[in-house]
Amino acid sequence: MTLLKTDHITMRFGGLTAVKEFNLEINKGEIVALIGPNGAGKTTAFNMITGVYRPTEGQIFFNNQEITGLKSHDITKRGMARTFQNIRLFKELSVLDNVFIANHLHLKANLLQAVGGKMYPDFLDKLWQPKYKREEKEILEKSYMLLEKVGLLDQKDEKATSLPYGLQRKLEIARALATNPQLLLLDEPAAGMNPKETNDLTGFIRQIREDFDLTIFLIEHHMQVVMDISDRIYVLDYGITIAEGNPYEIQNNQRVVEAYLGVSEDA
Amino acid sequence: MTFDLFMQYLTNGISLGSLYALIAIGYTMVYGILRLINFAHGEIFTMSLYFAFYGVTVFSMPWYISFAVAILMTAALGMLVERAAYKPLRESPRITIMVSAIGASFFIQNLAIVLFGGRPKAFPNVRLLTGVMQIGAVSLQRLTLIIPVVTIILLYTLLFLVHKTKTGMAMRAVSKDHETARLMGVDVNRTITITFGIGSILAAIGGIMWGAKFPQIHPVMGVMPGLKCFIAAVVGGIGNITGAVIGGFILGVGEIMLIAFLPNLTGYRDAFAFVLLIVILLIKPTGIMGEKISEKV
Amino acid sequence: EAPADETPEEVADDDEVIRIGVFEPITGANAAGGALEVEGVRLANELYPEVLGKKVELVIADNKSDVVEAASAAARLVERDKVTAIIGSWGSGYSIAAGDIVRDARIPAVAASATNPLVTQGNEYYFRVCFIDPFQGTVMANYAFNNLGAKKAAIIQEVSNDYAVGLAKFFTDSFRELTSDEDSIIEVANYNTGDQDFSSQLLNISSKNPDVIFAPGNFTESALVIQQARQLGIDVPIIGGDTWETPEFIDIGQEFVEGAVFSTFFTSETPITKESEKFLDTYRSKYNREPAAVTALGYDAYILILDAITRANSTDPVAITQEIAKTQGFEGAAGIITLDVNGDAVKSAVIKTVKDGEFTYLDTIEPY
Amino acid sequence: MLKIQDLKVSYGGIQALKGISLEVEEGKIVALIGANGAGKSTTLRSIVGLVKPESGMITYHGENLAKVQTKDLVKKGITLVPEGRRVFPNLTVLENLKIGAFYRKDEKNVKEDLEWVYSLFPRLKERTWQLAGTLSGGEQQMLAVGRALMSRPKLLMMDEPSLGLAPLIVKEIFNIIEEIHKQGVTILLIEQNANVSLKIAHQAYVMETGLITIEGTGKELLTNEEVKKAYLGESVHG
Amino acid sequence: MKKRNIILTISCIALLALFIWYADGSFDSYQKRILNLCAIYVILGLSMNLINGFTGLFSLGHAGFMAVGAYTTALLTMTPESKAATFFLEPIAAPLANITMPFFMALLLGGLLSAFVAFLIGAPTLRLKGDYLAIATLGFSEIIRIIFTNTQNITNGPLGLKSIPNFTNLWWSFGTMIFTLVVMIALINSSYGKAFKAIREDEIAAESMGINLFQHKVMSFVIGAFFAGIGGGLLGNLLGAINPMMFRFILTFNVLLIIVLGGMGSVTGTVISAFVVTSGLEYLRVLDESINLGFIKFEGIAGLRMVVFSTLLMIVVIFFRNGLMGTKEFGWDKFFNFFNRRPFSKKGVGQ
Ligand SMILES: Nc1ncnc2c1ncn2[C@@H]1O[C@H](COP(=O)(O)OP(=O)(O)OP(=O)(O)O)[C@@H](O)[C@H]1O
Ligand SMILES: Nc1ncnc2c1ncn2[C@@H]1O[C@H](COP(=O)(O)OP(=O)(O)OP(=O)(O)O)[C@@H](O)[C@H]1O
Ligand SMILES: [Mg+2]
Ligand SMILES: [Mg+2]
Repeated sequence: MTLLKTDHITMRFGGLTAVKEFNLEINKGEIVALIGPNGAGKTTAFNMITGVYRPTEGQIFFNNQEITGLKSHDITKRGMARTFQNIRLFKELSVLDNVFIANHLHLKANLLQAVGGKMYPDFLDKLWQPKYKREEKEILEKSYMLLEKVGLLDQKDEKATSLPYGLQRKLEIARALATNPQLLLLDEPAAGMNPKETNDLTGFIRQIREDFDLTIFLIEHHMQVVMDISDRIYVLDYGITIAEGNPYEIQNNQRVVEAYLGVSEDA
Repeated sequence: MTFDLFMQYLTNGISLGSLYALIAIGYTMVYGILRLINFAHGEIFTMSLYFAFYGVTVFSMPWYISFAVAILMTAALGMLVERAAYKPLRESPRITIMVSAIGASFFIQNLAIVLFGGRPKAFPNVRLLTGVMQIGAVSLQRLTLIIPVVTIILLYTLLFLVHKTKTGMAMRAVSKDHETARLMGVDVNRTITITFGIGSILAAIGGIMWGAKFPQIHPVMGVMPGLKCFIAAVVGGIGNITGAVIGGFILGVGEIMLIAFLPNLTGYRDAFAFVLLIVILLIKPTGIMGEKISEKV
Repeated sequence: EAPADETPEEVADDDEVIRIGVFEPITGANAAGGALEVEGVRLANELYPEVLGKKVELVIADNKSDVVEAASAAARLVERDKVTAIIGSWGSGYSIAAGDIVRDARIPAVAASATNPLVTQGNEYYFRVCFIDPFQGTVMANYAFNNLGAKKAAIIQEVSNDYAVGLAKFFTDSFRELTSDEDSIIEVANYNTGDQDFSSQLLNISSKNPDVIFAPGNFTESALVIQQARQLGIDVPIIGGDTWETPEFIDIGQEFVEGAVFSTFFTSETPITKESEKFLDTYRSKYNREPAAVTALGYDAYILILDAITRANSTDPVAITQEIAKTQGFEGAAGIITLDVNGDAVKSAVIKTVKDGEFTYLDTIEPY
Repeated sequence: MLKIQDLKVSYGGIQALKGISLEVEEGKIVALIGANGAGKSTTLRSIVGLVKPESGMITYHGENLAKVQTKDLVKKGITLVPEGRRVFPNLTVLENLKIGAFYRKDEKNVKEDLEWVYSLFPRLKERTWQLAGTLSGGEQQMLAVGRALMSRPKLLMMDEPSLGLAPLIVKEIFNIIEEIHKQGVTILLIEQNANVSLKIAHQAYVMETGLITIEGTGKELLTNEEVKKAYLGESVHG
Repeated sequence: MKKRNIILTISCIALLALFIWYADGSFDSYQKRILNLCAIYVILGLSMNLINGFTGLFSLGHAGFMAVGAYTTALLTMTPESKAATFFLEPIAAPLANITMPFFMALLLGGLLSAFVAFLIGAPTLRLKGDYLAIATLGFSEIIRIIFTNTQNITNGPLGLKSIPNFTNLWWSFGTMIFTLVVMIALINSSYGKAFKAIREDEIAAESMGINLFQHKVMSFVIGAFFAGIGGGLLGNLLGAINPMMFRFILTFNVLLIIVLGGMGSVTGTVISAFVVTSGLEYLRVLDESINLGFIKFEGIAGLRMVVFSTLLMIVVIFFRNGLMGTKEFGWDKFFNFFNRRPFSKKGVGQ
């Protein structure tokens, strides 16, 4: 079943066409990768899909509903979450708060209920508990669970920026997961990791796909990761889709080798 | 409205607008490089008038020498303010720097009150600049012709400086990233000091023109022109020198024409600048010529 | 002068001294006016340093040309410094802000030059030694109508200044009545405090061809208004109110303010009372220039308070207040003061003009 | 050429470098590898004076660098390609390259070097007039390296130059590193891509949580069991 | 809230109440005025800190909101007679002339109207960022002031209002302060408050996490304006007289100064700083007066106080870049942790 579909989406910046008539189809449960040389338009494609940019042309469908031009918070609400090429955590906030905040979109209590709930003393909870407090408790439990999954529970009270780079990436993923996505978009999750860490990451991605029943769409330059975990791969070059297929097909596609992979030793 | 009357309004508008433009350039210049609203600009402007005033009255210098000295002293003052109030805060949150800027502006204002007294002074009258001419039915001061010319000359000088010289390149680099600029061998502090010096020279030239046109000086006089010229700079697109000039003209001509065509709104004249500002920002959030904020994600 | 952290009790114990509070704008937009009044108060204090055998000490508080600060400054004078009476402030708005405080503390306050009716209205502790705006507005309307023969007047007022707006209003009422013509005010243009360009307002006015322009406002702005009017070729008479009588009005306005006419409190050319002569002599020898009217008024506020203390033969503020209220025919430097039921001085107005770069006496108008 | 002795650095209360010593010999490629957050970038930033060391000594040709301001280092021939590219977004590609040669007065040679950089990165030539801020990540990295080369460095330090680059470009970057090295430039390289960097390095250091744990020639480390396990991963066949 | 913390908080409030009861009876009106001003500045500081410090919106419109609150409250509490007397140039517009209501109602309406104005202003301007937002909000605040100057039949124009009943006393100002404090702490520790902080940290990331940027910014802006309006209302009824010139930019700056000195994003910092700045400025008055040391007498130099004040201000800003408290808070948990010699926890006040 198709989860995400783009129909000839195009993005122009002034005279530059960053992405041209990109057609993408991702089915539920798949792991799909997007590769291509630097500046090919991969991140731009992500940005259009997640509503950061509005496509110049074309349409995007998620769960068979059109989402073209919607604000990114709206899209997230519909079940799509992402990470960023340059990590964008809430820097000064604690690790726990980073994840906590990602639950905000599902909060049912309104502002007054939340403020009232916060003022309500704990020891009266036995008599009656405000709706917000119940929700907050659930959110906290869920956040702990997510942090545990990514192995950050011990650092929950630390400032996000004080984490090493690799853990910041994991926190970003945990934060994205907290929005309850069906589709997770990862922009170069392995960037800045050494081969060992990269290896671990592959396992981690597989793991969360199982645990959270996710569909994953990722950009990556580490061919090892891409070839290992992707079901299908799209290749962009100068904004144009030059190939699409399974890892085997891509590795042996002449155009891809020329434009991107090079004559390979280790891929 | 007769044609003559309209022309009189228009000349007044252009005259006022070019004065705004002149001061706005200084704002934009400093902002463009430092990303800092230099709230003390209005006070630096005020001080230039005092310098010129004392040069003529107390030290009995001829006006042209006194003006030149005033311009240099203002530049020095600007650099001093930068050293004292902004340099120690290079890596601080923006809002802190802004409070320091407002603090500096207060300091100069109050110091001026203590030093020069709160009472206004009359700016020396230079006939060469202020003489009135009659062109057809339109009467205008020589200044009305001089100011736009000075503004345009300064505009082109600055454009050249910022975009075509090495110092200009350094300024633009510093505006985005101090650390990396240092790595490239750019002397960040010196570049910023130069920027402030130039900005203050512009304030001084604007100040002297202002004083010649509106011959009164008092310690808080810089506040309103400061605010309006800052608005002109934002309307034009802050950081953009050409934009500042355009913004200045729009504001000056707009203010005058508003009153000309809607005389009932005279009381709201000062609001015009703000309304214009808000309207422009809503249509084009970075001002008329402002660089598009294209944050890459 | 006691440092601020001393306790009020200690200050109060010291009964060899009578403290008079002076609260004025020393800094901020109206510092010029404040300075002039303080000058007068100080001079009076030098001439009359004692009353009832006690030394009179001035406690000067800056209200920073700000209403919130004005209230704090007044409260401080009353509570901290335990003053017996208060002088001030230049700027009716600041005086109004202090009104409740002096009333609640039952301390008399005498404004020198605050002309807005609201200052004393409904406040039996607030007085003033100057006339009020309704009178001044009427004087100038009369002058325009009778002396200038004007039938159509235009007004350019400093709209953010309570003084200017009030004066314009009273001028309008009076002028309409005199001309028996509801449309005799043909244009009202506004500007804001601190504005420096008035060209479009003036062009609007001149296109209606008035016989006279009434321009109440602060002297700095007014000087520029007149200058720009003349530069635009507008040559009808321009008249205004008491604030114009400062040397800077002429310095800034240069030759353009020649012929400008305004009403004021006092003239040094024809001393009105004995006190005037004393004041003028001392002032001239001390400062070597002519005093401004508000300086004379500051002086008067001080001596009026001293006189009331003598009359009451007591330093009790309430007793002093009662005596001030009874003031009749008191000879001040700026004329003879008789206070009406509101505590406002009923006194004559002086009309002056600028001639050859000097303020020149034209006429004296008695209260109606 | 460059010598670091017992360098300690703290951020706030946390010690990022706990006393490291290393040496870069003239004409060599020296690699610094290690996990995220080990303190590699901090080392480079201390060398150029962007962070102030707590204690320890950094000397360059025997001169103590503690007394030299960051802006004067480039005149001495030390250039850093900073982590995260740090191109000037509001300057064009060309201006970014020119600012790399900011202190140089030899206009003619600068022109030649510009052509050289363009020949190394043809993509930059295509984008001469584009504002650097709108370049893609990879393009920006090329620009950062190109900009550094414009200063004619004697000691070129690079902080993860291959970060986020396509495989082809990564290869190219390493080719360029070797080429620059052949021209006599000494190189201090931080890399996650341990395989390739160790292959080209004469000398290499492994860092772990603020300490240097292993050092040796590139070849030694490539075959070192510990290094293999921790940094090269199992499935990699070099 | 934990039981222990609740008990502690309540006892603190009780102590404060005791103090106010004592102060109300034995302090002189000058001291009471300063205390009132301190409490009002706490309210204003907190409201601005919510917008600027916690949500990261650079807004300089506070004076405008205060003006709306102050005028509304004043007009609704003045008696018809004093209105008639005050509006002596141009009579007050009909429906306003005869309305008088209890202080509480008037204050609430002042806050609500200010919030409504913020909503109208926020809708267009909150799309702007950084300095642009700052200058646009400053512009709106000036526009409000200019409108108030020109609408004589509602605001009495430049003459301002006088004879505003002095309802504000220590009970009102400190009571409102405590209320504001409690609401603010609850708010910033709630999910909404965290969303505000997320926006401050990174707008793009916050939006990608499903936070409706615009809606939350408006929320923060409107709540801030509500409390600013209440602060303004209290101020007006404390002073007894207001006029448009009071609400110039400098008023906004005073509040900004308080939150920057206290620490942007710190509630405790704001409270401390509001008290220090407000009373400190009063103490510096000494400088304007002449000082008599017995044998030698210094003439006071007019304006020196402000010179010293701005110098002090700049020194503090330069040496405590992130303000007194940064984004840190003082709270019971931290208090006890400190005494148990455990490392500080990162919890907020009263959590
Ligand atoms: N906001 C923008 N304004 C102008 N040009 C842009 C903008 N964003 C991206 N571009 C251009 O679009 C092209 C594609 O950029 P994009 O970031 O999508 O590349 P990418 O495939 O993600 O590359 P990389 O692998 O290096 O991250 C680049 O040439 C870039 O210069
Ligand atoms: N500005 C800073 N403030 C506080 N801590 C910092 C700062 N910069 C770095 N650190 C900390 O210092 C340690 C070393 O960081 P450094 O950036 O040198 O590591 P690195 O080896 O370069 O890692 P990476 O591979 O992620 O670039 C890390 O724990 C990091 O969190
Ligand atoms: Mg990308
Ligand atoms: Mg690093």
